[in-house]
Amino acid sequence: MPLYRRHLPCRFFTGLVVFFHFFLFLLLAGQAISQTAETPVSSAIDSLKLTDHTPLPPGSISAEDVPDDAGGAIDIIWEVSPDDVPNGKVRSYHIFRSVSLNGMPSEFTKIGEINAGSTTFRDGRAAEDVDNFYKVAAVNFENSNGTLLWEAMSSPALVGPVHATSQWFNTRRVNAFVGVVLLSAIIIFLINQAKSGKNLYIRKIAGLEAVDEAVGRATEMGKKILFIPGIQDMNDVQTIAGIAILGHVAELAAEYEAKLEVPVSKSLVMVTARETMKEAYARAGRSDAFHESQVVFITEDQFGYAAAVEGQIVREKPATIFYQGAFFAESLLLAEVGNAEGAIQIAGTGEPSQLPFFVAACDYTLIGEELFAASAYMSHEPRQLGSLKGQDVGKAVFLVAIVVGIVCATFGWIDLSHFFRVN
Amino acid sequence: MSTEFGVWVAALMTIGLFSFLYKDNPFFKVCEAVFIGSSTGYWAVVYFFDNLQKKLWEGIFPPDGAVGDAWLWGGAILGILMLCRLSNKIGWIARWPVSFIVGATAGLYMINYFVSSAMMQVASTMQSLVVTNGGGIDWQATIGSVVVAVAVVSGLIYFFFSKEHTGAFGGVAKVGIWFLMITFGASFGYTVMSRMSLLIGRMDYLFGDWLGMIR
Amino acid sequence: MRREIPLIITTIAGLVFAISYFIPHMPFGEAETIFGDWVTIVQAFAIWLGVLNLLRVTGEKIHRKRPGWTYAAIVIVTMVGTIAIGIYEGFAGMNATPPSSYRDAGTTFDWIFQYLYDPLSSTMFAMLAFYISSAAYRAFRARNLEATMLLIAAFFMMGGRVPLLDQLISPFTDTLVFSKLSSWIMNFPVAGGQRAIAIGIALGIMSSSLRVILGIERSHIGGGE
Amino acid sequence: MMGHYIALSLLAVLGLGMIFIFYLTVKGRTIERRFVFLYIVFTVSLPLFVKMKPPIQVSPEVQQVVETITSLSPGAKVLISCDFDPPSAPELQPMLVAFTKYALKHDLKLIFMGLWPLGPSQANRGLRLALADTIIAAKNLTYGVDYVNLGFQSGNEFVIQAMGGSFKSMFPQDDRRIPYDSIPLLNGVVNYRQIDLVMNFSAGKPGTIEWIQNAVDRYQVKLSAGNTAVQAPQVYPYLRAGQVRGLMGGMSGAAEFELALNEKGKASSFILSQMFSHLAVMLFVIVGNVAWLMTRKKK
Repeated sequence: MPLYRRHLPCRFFTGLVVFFHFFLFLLLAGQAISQTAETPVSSAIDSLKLTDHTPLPPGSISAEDVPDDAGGAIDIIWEVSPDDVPNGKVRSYHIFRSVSLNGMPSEFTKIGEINAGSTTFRDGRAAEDVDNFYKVAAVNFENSNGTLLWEAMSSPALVGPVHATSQWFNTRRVNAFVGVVLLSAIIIFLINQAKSGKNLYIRKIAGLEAVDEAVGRATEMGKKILFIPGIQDMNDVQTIAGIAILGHVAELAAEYEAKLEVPVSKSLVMVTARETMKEAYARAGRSDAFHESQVVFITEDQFGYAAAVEGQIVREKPATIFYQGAFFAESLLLAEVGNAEGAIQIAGTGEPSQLPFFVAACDYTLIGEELFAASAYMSHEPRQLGSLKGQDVGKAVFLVAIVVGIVCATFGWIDLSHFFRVN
Repeated sequence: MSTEFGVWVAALMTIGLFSFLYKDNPFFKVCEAVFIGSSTGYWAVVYFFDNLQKKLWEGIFPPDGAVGDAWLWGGAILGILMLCRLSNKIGWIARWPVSFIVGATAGLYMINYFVSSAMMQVASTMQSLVVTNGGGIDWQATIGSVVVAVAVVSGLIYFFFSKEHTGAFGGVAKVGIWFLMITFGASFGYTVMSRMSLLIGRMDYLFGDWLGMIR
Repeated sequence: MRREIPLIITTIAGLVFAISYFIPHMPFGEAETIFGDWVTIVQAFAIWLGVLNLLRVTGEKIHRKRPGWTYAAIVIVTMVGTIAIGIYEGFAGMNATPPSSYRDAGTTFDWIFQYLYDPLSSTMFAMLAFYISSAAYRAFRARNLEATMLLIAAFFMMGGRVPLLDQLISPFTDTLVFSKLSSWIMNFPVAGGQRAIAIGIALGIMSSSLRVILGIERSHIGGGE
Repeated sequence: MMGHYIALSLLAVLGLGMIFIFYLTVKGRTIERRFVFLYIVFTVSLPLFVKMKPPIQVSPEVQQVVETITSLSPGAKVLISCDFDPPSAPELQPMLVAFTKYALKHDLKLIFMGLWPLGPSQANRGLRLALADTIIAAKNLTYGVDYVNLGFQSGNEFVIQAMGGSFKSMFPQDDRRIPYDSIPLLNGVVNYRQIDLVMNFSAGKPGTIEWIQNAVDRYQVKLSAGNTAVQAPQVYPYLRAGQVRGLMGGMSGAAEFELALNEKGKASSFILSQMFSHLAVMLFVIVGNVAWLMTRKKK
């Protein structure tokens, strides 16, 4: 525990010091008077105070413009005062600034203070394109119950003039810049490739192979298929991916003549889902089989929607349920009821917090990016396909870098992590 | 038992919402309506004072008579355009502020995620697998860093879509899915912990603050 | 025009935030500050848009006497009441000496927070505890190798993060093995797995943000071409 | 003490109840959801009456938080961002209270703020509790000098980012509408450079990951965090990379924190309930799976 917080011993200690001073003063004053009459008594007191409480000034001081910033900041750096030791005479440093236009410092104003032991202070409010002068002084003081008893300041160390300037490029972030530009270029290139009709390969995805079987089962059993595209609006990429998968499922359902129903919780999703399904049924050559009533808007309210769909599952006991899109707490409720009613459940979401429940309660789950890959795979939409490929390139680069970096670090050859660390 | 009126109100509201677990009923619906009303109202007041009044209004018209920040007018105009969505006729103009927010978020996220969640994570994975501890090998830390390295590499390979999961590549991907499952299992356990804490908090309120049965 | 202007706004806003990370100099650093202010203001307006919208929807429900309109009336009464009290107390506190906040203890607004908002919102989320338990009983099955591994990891977490399993083995040893094990799982395998996920997500966000800034992705302004 | 024994015996009855549920389920008669709900009500409530303190092991990630905090010298300025609302309070409020008590006892200067609209109210509540502590009350701390609440600002991560330039631009006045410049504690505080530590109590987004992205990786801020259990696993990679110094996850993290700082609070008294509720969920999973496997074998 620091010394000054012990109130009672502290006061006792201060008393002792004062008493000691008084004696010393008498002694020295007597000496001074006896030796030379020219030294005034008061200055003797001052010097006494200085020698006892006042810390020595900080050592060599420098100031420089903060690099890689928008200007307006200067770092002041000093060496600690010789008295800046544990329980020493330095409690803090005070920093002063003077602004001048003619190259000479004018009046200094205090701009901040910092605890003992510090050697730098950043002036974040320095004006640009003027001469800034700084002073740093070591300070000792005594507090009691929040009131300042006394304060003693060393003679200050002066530095200046310095200028605060703003830079054109943050040089510490070159690696991030290179990374962003490179990856962006690759993604744009691949999107254009996909647009021009180039076939970009995507691997098989486990959950998707089960779709055929799941749809077929519904036809066999003569029961419904439910497709739930999450509870977010069309501005969420997960919903977009979900709807793309719906297109594929709808096509299959039309072929197998299974009944497909889509309860939704956003009106825009309803419109888009109807469009997608209509096209899918047309592709399967069964436009007549599609009815708009297959897509039902229920409610925007999260739990209201969950309760309604839950009721539908219990009443109609669908053979297959798809959950593809953005899900939150309702995932648990829906998947539980679907499981209890014995449906085959195929889920897919990018919400990391809901994935565990889908994995535990559903037969197949598309994990995170697999959802997007699946939708790109099915829709062959160039934007999705191109970005997915671009991300794969990014992953490949990172993978190689990680492996090489680990090998280098393990054998102590070279530390590659610097190329990836950004400040 | 508490003698405070507010505690009784809070307790009854709590029981009202819980009554839904038995079945849907009017009491639950009343509580739900109060919840929607009071929460929307609360948020509205907070945003009104902490942003619109304190930052926008007093930013443009400082109370001490200083010169206001004229740039804030831009935000004010975008904000008012946002309210146009209430009208069917000029609702399309609300796309301007929406585009602004979407664009700004995209710009910030592009950098943030790339730097903090990709570059920095890659950098911190590039560590020596062998961790020494004052001369000898720190086996616990060494095993740990091997596990982390394997998890990151195999997990990334699982999410790699340009190559079929066959052969050695498929084997690594298999290891990747195991690590992902352990990860999901942990978040499963943590989520259970979280949800249970919330219920404990409510039960403590009912039995402690309201009925005064605990301590 | 209805399509071009929003696209231009998106691109400018996106570029400013992306570029100012690398170029702190005028005008990017300044623009970033100004745009940052605007974002906070637009978001505050968006909340009020939600309030007015809710008012409109529920008002219509009451007017047309649709099913459940009585509950809609309760929503409006509590919402308008909360707003009125909050704004009145806010301005009153502003002019008081010393100035106080509408949030301070003792205000009616704080009463609403403590005895309505708090219990109601907490209870809404507490109900998930029940649903999770019933799902544990009826739905979480070790149906394949993956799900089995997930459940085993979950077991170690649930039993290890609280001194549950350690308490069970306490007659034999006092070393708190399971606490240490669960901590180890979190710090190594889970940190690694989460890191793989984080890198994947980061690349995904990066590419979708890029599409938004370049105007390739336009679903936020009403989709399509 | 009566309650203690009654609760203990009822818990024993609950254990027997689980055996009965197991029997029914294996027989193919899955019990109704409502009984599961009722079972959970009892498992969670009864331990609240039991006076037993299970042994807790402070995990390394919580220990790291404690070390970060204890290394601060008196007078150090800590920015506390309360990014949560009442539903997450059972997990995060105990951390906030324990931290505030410790910090005020050790003369740290506290600057509260919130990125969630309800955050500043949670901060006020925590402060009220901490200031009522006898040791802290004796210090006669004053608002504006020893602690301050800046309130809420909309804009999520944009607020964090803008604060890197200047705090004042986002919080021109504090929660009590005192202008930024006339608050003694904030004298000289321009941005993160003058802040010794940022403590973040987070229940989601914006939260710890946003603080890492916008404050730690951009402005080299020192950050420690407490998270809800749902969020915590996602923060571990950042913890390992050193972007966040220590992490408290959920109720158990809060209890460990209380233990390490020796500030007994709510979390420590809830941990027994937490244990029993976990036990119940684990048993439900086992019962459900055993019954499922048995019926599958029969087929």
